[in-house]
Amino acid sequence: MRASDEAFFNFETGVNTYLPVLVLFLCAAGFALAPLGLAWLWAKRFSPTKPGPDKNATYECGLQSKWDARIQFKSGYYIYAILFLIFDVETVFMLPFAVVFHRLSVGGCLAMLFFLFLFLEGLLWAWKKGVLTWK
Amino acid sequence: METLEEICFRIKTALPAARVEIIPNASPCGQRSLLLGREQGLAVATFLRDDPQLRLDYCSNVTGVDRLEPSLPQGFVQSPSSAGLKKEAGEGLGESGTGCLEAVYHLFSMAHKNGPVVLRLRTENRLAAVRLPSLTPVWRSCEFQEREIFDLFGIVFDGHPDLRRLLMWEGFQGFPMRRDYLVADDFECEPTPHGDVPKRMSPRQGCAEVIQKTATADPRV
Amino acid sequence: MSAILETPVRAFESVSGAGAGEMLELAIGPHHPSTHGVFRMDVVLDGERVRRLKPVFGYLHRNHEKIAEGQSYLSSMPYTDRLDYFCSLTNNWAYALTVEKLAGLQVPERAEYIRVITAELTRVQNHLCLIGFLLQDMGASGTPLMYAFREREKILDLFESLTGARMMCNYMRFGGCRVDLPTGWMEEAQQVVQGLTRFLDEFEALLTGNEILMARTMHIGVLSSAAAVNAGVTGPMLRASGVNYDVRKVDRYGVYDRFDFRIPLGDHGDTYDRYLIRVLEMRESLKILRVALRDLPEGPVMDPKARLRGFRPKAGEAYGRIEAPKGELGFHLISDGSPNPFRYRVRPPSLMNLTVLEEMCMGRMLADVVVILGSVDIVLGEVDR
Amino acid sequence: MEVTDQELKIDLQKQGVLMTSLNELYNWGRKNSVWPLQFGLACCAIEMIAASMARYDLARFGAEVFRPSPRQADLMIVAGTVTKKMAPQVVRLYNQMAEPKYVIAMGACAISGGPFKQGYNVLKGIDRYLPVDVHIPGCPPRPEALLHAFMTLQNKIASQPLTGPARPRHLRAGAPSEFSVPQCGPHGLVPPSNPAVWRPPTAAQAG
Repeated sequence: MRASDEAFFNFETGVNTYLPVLVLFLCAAGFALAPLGLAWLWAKRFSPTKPGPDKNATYECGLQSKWDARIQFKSGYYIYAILFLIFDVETVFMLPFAVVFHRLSVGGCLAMLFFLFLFLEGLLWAWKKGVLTWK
Repeated sequence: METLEEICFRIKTALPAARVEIIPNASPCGQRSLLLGREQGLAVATFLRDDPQLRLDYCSNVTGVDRLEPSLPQGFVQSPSSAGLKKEAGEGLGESGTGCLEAVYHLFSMAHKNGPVVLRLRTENRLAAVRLPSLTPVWRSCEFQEREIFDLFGIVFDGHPDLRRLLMWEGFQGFPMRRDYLVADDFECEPTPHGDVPKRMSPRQGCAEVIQKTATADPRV
Repeated sequence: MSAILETPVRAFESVSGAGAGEMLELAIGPHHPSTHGVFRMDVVLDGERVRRLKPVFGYLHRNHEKIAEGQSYLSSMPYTDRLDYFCSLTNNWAYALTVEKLAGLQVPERAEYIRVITAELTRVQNHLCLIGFLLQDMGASGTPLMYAFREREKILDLFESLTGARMMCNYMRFGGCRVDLPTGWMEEAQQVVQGLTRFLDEFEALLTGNEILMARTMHIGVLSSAAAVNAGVTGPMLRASGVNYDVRKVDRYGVYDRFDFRIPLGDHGDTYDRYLIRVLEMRESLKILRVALRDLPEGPVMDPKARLRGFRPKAGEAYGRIEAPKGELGFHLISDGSPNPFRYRVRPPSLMNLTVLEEMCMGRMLADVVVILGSVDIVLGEVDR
Repeated sequence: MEVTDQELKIDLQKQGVLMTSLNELYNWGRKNSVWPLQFGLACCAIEMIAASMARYDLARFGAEVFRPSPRQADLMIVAGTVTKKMAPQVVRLYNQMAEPKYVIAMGACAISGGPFKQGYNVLKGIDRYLPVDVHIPGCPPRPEALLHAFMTLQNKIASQPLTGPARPRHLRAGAPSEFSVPQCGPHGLVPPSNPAVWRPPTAAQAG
C-alpha cells in the first residue's frame, strides 16, 4: 500500500483521512437540494406552471412597461463595484498573512507588503483619476 | 376691505378698456362677483394682484360652471314649472342664445387677510368659442384647477403652460361635467334579481347618439 | 413609459426610447407603497437625482361633484366623509358651513362648541397619522405608525360613540349637529385629551431630537413663502414656510375667537419644519380641546327652525372655507332654488399643495422625493374627488 | 358502530397521536401565511391598515406582512373604489401575481361601485374583470369584518382538495392564470366587462 493510499484508508488513526469532509459535503448538498427537489417534484405532480405575457412583463407599478428592466445605467456604479470587489478579495488574501504573522521571516513579510503595496498603488491611481468622487 | 364698487371703480381707472360688471348675489352671504371681459381678464387679474391696497395674492378656488340656459344665475326669477327649470333670459354677457361656460375665481389677500373677491370669466358660447385667458401666469394655484376645468368642462385656457387632461385619461372624449353629458354605460338597466328592471333612462337631448354608439359596443344591452 | 412623456421633453431631447444614455424614466406609479394611495409621479432620474417630476392624477376620480349635482343638499353630506377620508368631521363642517352661509341659517351655541371639539380631535388624529406615515416613508417601518394608530383608535372610539361610525361620521347638519353627546362622553373625551398630552411628550421625545429624522428632513424640500402663497399652498405647509395664515384666525368662523391658541410658524420651510409644525399644532389643538370641553354650554344641538326635509335654499352662490388639517378646504355652492345644487365644487387643499411638488423635489435624491411627498400629506379621495 | 375518519382522528388526538394528510398539511401551511398585496385604493385601505395595527392585529392570521410587489403576494385586497382609469392597472397587477392567488373585494365600492355607482369614471365592481373569492360589504367595512373575511378565506383554502375535479384553479393546468386587461376607450373601458369572468345576474322574474 503506498503511503498516499494508506493515508487515505487509514481508519484506525483517522487523523488525516478526508472521509468526514466528503460525508459532510454530501449532507450539506443533500440538505440544500432536497427541498428544491421536493418542490420541483410537487410542481410537476400537482401545480402546473402557467407563464403568460402579462405575468412575465416587467412590473412597472401596474402600468404597461415598454422596455425590459435591464437598461443602461451610469458607469460610475460599475467602477465603484469593481473597486469594492478588488479590495474585498484582497482582505481574503490577508487572512493567511495574519495567521502566520508571528512565525514569518523578513522575506515573507516583504513579499506580503509588496502585495499590499500593489493594491495601494491601484487605489491611489483611482483616487487621482477622480472616480471616487460621486457627482 | 373695499366694497366691490370701489374695486370696480379702481379697475376702470387703472384699465379704462376693461369691461367690468358687478353680478348681484341673492344669497344672504352677499358674495357678489365681478364679471370681466375676456380680452382684459389677464390685465385685470395682474392689477388686482399687484395693487398695493388690494394685494389679492392668493387665488383660492377656480370653479367651472356650465350654464346651459343663456340667463344669469343670480337675480333671475325661477318660474316654478314642473318640467324643471325655466328661467327668463336676463341681460348679461352671455349674448349668444346657447348659454356659456364660466370660470369663477375666488381671490383672497394673505397680506391684508381679507375676504373673497369673486371674478367671473365667461366664454362666448358652449360649442365653438370656448376660449378663456388663463390666469396661471398670475396665480400659480390656478394651474391644476384650470386643467381640471379644461378636462371636465372643455374651456380652453390660452396661455396655460401645460393644458392637458387632469383627471380623465388621455384618450377620453367628451366633457363629463357638462350638464348635457350622458354617462355612456348607464347602470340602471342592469338586471337586478329583485323583480322588474327599471326601463332604460330615456336618452336626454344632446348626446343621444352617444348612447346608441356605445350601446352597440355593449354586449349586454 | 415613453407614453407618459408625451408633452415635449424640452431639456432632454436626447432622451429617446429605452432610457438611452444617462436618463432613466420611471413611473412611481399608481400602485406604490410611498404614494399613500393611487397617485402617480412620472420621474426622470439622472442616476439618483430627480431631473423632472410630473404628477398624474385621476386614478381615484370618483365624480363626487357630478353625483352631488344629481341629488339633494343633505344627501351629499355622507359623500363629504369620503373626500378626505382621514378627517370626515372637518369635511362635514366645511360643507355645513357653506350651506349655512348660502341659506343664512343660524347654529346654536352648543353645536358650535361640539363642532370645534370634533374638528380639533380630527386634526390631532390626522397629524398623528401623518407623522406615522412620514416616519414609515423614512424607513422606520411600523413602529411609529403602530403608536400613532394606537392613539388614533382612542379618538375613533370617541367618534364612534358620538356619531355611530369610526371614520365616516356624517354627523353635521345644516344648522347644527345630528345628535347630542351621549352620557359620559365628556369625561371620556377629557381622559383621551389627557392621555394624548402625555403621549405627545413621549412621542416627541423619541422623534424630534432624533438624528436620523433630522438628517433625512432638514433642508430637504424647501419651499419659499412667496412661492407658497402664489401656488395656493395652505395649511401646515404654508405655515412651515413662515406665512402666518390660518383660516381659523382669518375668518374667525365658528367660536374660534373665544379660544386663545397660537399659530406655529416655521422659518426654513423644509420637511423638518413641516413635521414640527404638525406636532406643535397638535399641542395647540389639545389646548383648545381642554378649554372647549370645560365650558361646553347646555342647549339644543340643532337649530329648531332648520328644515331638513325639502331644504330649498334661495337662488344664489356661496363660498365657505375652514382650516382643515391639510389646509384650506372650501366648498363653492351655486343654487338655483331647486332641492339639488346647481353647481357643487370642492376646493381640495391636498391638490393645491401638490402644485409645488416638482420645485421641492428638483435635483433631490429619489429617497427624498418619497419623504417630501409624505410631508405634503395628500389623501387621494380629496385630490381626485 | 361505523367510525368515520374524523372521529378516529379526534380519538387518536386525545391519546396524543396526530394524524394528518398531505392535503391538510399543504392547506394548513398555505392558509396561515397568506401575504396580502399592499394595495390600498381609498377609504377601505385605511381600515385595512387599522386592521393590521396593534388593536385588531391581523398578525394573528399570519397576514400582517403587506408585500408591495405582486411577485411576493398571494392575496390582493381590492380596498376602495376601482375607477375606470385604475382598472387596467388592477387587472395587470393581478396577472403579475404568482399562483395560487386570491382576491378579496373589500367594501361596497369594490363589489359594485358602492356610493359612487353613478360616477362616469367608476367601475361598477371589480368582479367584472377578476374572479373574486371573498366579498366584504360595508363602506368602509370595520376591521373586524376584514378579519372575518380572512377567516372565510382560510376556510376556503382549507377546503380545497389537492386532486380530483374540485381542485382549485392554480392546480388545474387548463384554468387561466391571467385575465384580459381592459383598455381605456373613448367613453369607457373596452370591453366593459370580461365575459369569461362576469355573468350579469339574471332577474329572477317571479311567475
